[in-house]
Amino acid sequence: MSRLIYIDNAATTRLDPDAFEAMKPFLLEHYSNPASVYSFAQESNQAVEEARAAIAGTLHADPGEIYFTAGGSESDNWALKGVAQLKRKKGNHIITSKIEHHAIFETCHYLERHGFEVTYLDVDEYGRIDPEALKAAIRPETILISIMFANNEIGTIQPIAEIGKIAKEHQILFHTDAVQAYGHVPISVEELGIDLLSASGHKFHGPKGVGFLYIRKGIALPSLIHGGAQEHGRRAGTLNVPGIVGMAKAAQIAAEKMEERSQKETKLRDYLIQRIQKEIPYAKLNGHEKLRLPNNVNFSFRFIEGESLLILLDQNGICASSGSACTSGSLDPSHVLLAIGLPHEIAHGSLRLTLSHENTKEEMDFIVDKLIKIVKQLREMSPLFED
Amino acid sequence: MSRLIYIDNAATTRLDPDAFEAMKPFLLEHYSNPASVYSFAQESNQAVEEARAAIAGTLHADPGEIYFTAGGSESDNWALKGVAQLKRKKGNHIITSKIEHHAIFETCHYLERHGFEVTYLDVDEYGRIDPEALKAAIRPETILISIMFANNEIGTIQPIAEIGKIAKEHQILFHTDAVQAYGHVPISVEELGIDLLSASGHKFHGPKGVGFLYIRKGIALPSLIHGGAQEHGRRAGTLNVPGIVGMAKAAQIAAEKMEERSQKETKLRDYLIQRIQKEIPYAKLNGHEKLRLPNNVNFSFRFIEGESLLILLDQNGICASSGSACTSGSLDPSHVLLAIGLPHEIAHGSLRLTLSHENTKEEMDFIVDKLIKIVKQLREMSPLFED
Amino acid sequence: MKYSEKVMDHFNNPRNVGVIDQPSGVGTVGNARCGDIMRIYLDIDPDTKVIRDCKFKTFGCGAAVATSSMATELVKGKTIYEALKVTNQAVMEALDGLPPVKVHCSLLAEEAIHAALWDYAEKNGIVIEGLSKPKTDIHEGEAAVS
Amino acid sequence: MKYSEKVMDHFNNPRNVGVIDQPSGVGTVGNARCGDIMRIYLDIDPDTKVIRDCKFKTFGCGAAVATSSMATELVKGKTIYEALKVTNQAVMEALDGLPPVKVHCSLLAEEAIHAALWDYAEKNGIVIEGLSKPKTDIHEGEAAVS
Ligand SMILES: Cc1ncc(COP(=O)(O)O)c(C=O)c1O
Ligand SMILES: Cc1ncc(COP(=O)(O)O)c(C=O)c1O
Ligand code: FES
Ligand code: FES
Repeated sequence: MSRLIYIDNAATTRLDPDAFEAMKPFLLEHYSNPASVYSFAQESNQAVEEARAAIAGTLHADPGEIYFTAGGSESDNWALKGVAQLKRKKGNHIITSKIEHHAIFETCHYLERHGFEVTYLDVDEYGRIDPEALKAAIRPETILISIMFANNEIGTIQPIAEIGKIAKEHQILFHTDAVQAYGHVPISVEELGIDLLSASGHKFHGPKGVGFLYIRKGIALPSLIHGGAQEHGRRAGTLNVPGIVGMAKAAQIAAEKMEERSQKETKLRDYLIQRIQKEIPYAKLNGHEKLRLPNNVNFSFRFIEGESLLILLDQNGICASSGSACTSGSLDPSHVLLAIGLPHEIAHGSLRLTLSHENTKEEMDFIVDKLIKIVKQLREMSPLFED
Repeated sequence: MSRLIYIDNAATTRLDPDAFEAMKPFLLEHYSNPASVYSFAQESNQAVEEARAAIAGTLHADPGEIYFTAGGSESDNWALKGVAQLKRKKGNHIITSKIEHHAIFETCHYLERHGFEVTYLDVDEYGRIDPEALKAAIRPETILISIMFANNEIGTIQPIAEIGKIAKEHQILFHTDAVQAYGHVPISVEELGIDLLSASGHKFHGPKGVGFLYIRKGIALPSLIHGGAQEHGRRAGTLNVPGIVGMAKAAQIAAEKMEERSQKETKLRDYLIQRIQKEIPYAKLNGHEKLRLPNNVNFSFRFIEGESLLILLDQNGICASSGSACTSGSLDPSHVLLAIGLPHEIAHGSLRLTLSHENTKEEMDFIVDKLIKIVKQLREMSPLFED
Repeated sequence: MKYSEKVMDHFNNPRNVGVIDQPSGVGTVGNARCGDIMRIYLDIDPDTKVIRDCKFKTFGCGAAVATSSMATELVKGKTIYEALKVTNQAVMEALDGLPPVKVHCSLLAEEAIHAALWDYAEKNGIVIEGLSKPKTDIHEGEAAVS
Repeated sequence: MKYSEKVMDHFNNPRNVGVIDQPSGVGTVGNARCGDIMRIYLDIDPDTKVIRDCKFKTFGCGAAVATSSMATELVKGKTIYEALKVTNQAVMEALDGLPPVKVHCSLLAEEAIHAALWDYAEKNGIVIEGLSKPKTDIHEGEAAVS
């Protein structure tokens, strides 16, 4: 196979070449610890603060509200465990959804083992939570609502503004895991009433191993990683200057080009969806037709199983996935697809194709052509398919 | 000022150009998420596993015992909080020293606020703990001994083998913060009886924002960062492939060149120490003459204050520090210097010069020549100095 | 998923995919852990008890497809008594091994053959020594084969 | 530490470093928070009460040195009554500001001048309106000047 089609941008993205260029001087020349006092450190210190300001700008936040972390998982853990500790006296109840990423899920399970109660809100067939159900779930001891901005498997975008409003009315903190949304759809923490927001560099063409947590001013979130006085004493550890600079560059580019990229991706996305729906029988689109990330396509093909599908796509040079990359070792069907009501064996035959602005229409055609053949081939082998 | 002399390698080090070259393909081409199933991901997956094996090799450990983190602070937090949680049923007592890095200190304080008791062992005038005192501090409910391998301010190396032996005899887990030692002095976790060991890439010419925790096989350390199934389900988060690869490359180079570098640094170090001792009055070497890191020089100059000293050195192009970089915002004198018995105002006038193999004898001479003048100038301004 | 070359060969070119009309025995088993399903058809010589033909259909992962393919290859030409000794271990060995999380998939093939043999025995009122009524669902504990 | 250019200028070229022999007043204050120490010498015209000369010695950070230097410049030529109005705020403003963690350093200068004035007043048995006995140690709370 000679050509490679990368269509798994929800797993990770290609580092923007400009972001790489921005990082390079901080990998090579300006290597000082930004916390040092000498003038040689001012270059890196200033770069970090400019990065903070740039990211804050994309969210309509203050630079002092952006805290750098090692990625989305750390941000999610910090937000949840931090609020749990901060508000323990007020209550021990957290509300989240049934389709969160494992970084939220597992953290909730951890908190459950430590005396907290968690309500996992149901979602509808498109993967949206019901704001009325959220209201109904609120108790006097509810301290946090954590609902992801957009889902990593099916791309569904939640009614964030409504959730923010409900949270505010009830004076409950609102965290959103925006790892898949940040850099892809416009987000204003102010307008949406978001108190805490997680993001991860490598999901928007920044580098891996760096992310951030937005923490609204006035929330005295305790540390997850204790130690040195970095990040106003809230997140210890020598700052990953190149990573931070690269992430900020990617964030700026993503903000500038958001409309252009999103239009292009939406067009390709809808083309891909339409061709699959028209040309492959028993193919079900998962997620919402409109309220979905511009780059997300997710289908279930009845009678066939995901892994076999992926291997055959791979053999045709197509990099795709069935669920989230970080659980690919697991045999369990996606909790997201089960939550939107798919039966077990249908959830098993799902395919996630996540675009970037670098994909082309020609690639979409190649993918669909191959897909038609592969699905047919696997169905012929399937004991469930009696055509 | 035209020349720059970087002599603050305990704060951070220059990325090894070969480590950068090793990282580059994983920043640019092999950008896939190593957890993905397609063959495109095998390159990055394999690189991560080779990195793990390389690092394990340098410690005489198994690859399965190396867990990648975002740096020394995370590793320290994970080790301490993890053991605390794991062994809570057995006991609630932790033994550490008075000269640990803040990543250990603050984590201990956190644990103290959550029902744990911590004994902070005294150190002698050279900064060494007394193994007899360690034995005496052990209680039935002691679950962890955490003693740093080498100190970040004064470079003193602890009697690690003895500590390991005591820990083993009492069946207590032994963690060592080896952030300053790893890559600089030989470490065999087997021979030294180390159960957990923290290291940070940027302290041995690897990249910032990546580190590791060695966890001896059989220790079911609970996660600090929950989420995806990465790192055997113990540390969630998309792997920082370029960072891991760069760190492993730097670790390999550091291991190969350890003797050569260490000899060179020791020679420069001793030359620097001798010239300062001979040519600057009222200068006291902090730490042990022999049992110190090959790259560490730490002096207290009576009657003068550290920050002024650093600013003047900086104006001469010399990048040095008075304590650890991550607390440089703080006004408190170093807890390490106080712990080795320095009075407050002497602790205040301390200077840490930490070498790398890239420094030269000529630079040492330049530093001493400037230092003589600067110390004299500041003493003339000092109300404490009546010559 | 890192599969051996043999596995990938059998996955890409599965042997004996299909259906046998009027089979001597059919067995279908499912894996409760992953939800995958395998069906095996046997054509058995009534006199010699030799498996003359064997076909399969599988809804499952790469390992499931490859083990189905290999298992059918291994039992073809064997007597039903010999076929009984084709364990999942034997199938895995013939495939140069499977990743640890995929060991349970090979049990599916073993069980499907047993189920087809059981079906044959029942239909013909005979007893095959050593063959017990197969389960239709394989549970995780049983997959703990090293 | 990011200091303004003015601060760096006064740090690099501190004005009035030194000692006055037989001074009219001397004041030494220490900062309990950081352990730094400042001493100010005044030479006061006994008739006009004008500060004819002023010198300092400081064991302290860059900000301490710069504020000492600036404070001596500001009081020189002023009467002791005017000098009393040279607050740490005035010194900071004259230096184009200080980083937040360094505000307390400027208090050291204010206090040292007050201490020297108090010494002068005591020696000469006079009372300077508005001047209270200075502390020899400045504590953190008192540095909470914005
Ligand atoms: C001894 C010691 N432990 C831990 C750390 C923390 O490492 P990092 O800043 O890479 O998280 C450092 C360095 O800052 C250190 O010197
Ligand atoms: C929605 C969501 N949250 C959190 C994460 C975790 O991010 P990271 O792997 O960068 O830690 C991911 C991606 O893996 C994600 O898609
Ligand atoms: S995962 Fe179900 S058969 Fe392999
Ligand atoms: S820190 Fe002590 S006077 Fe500035």
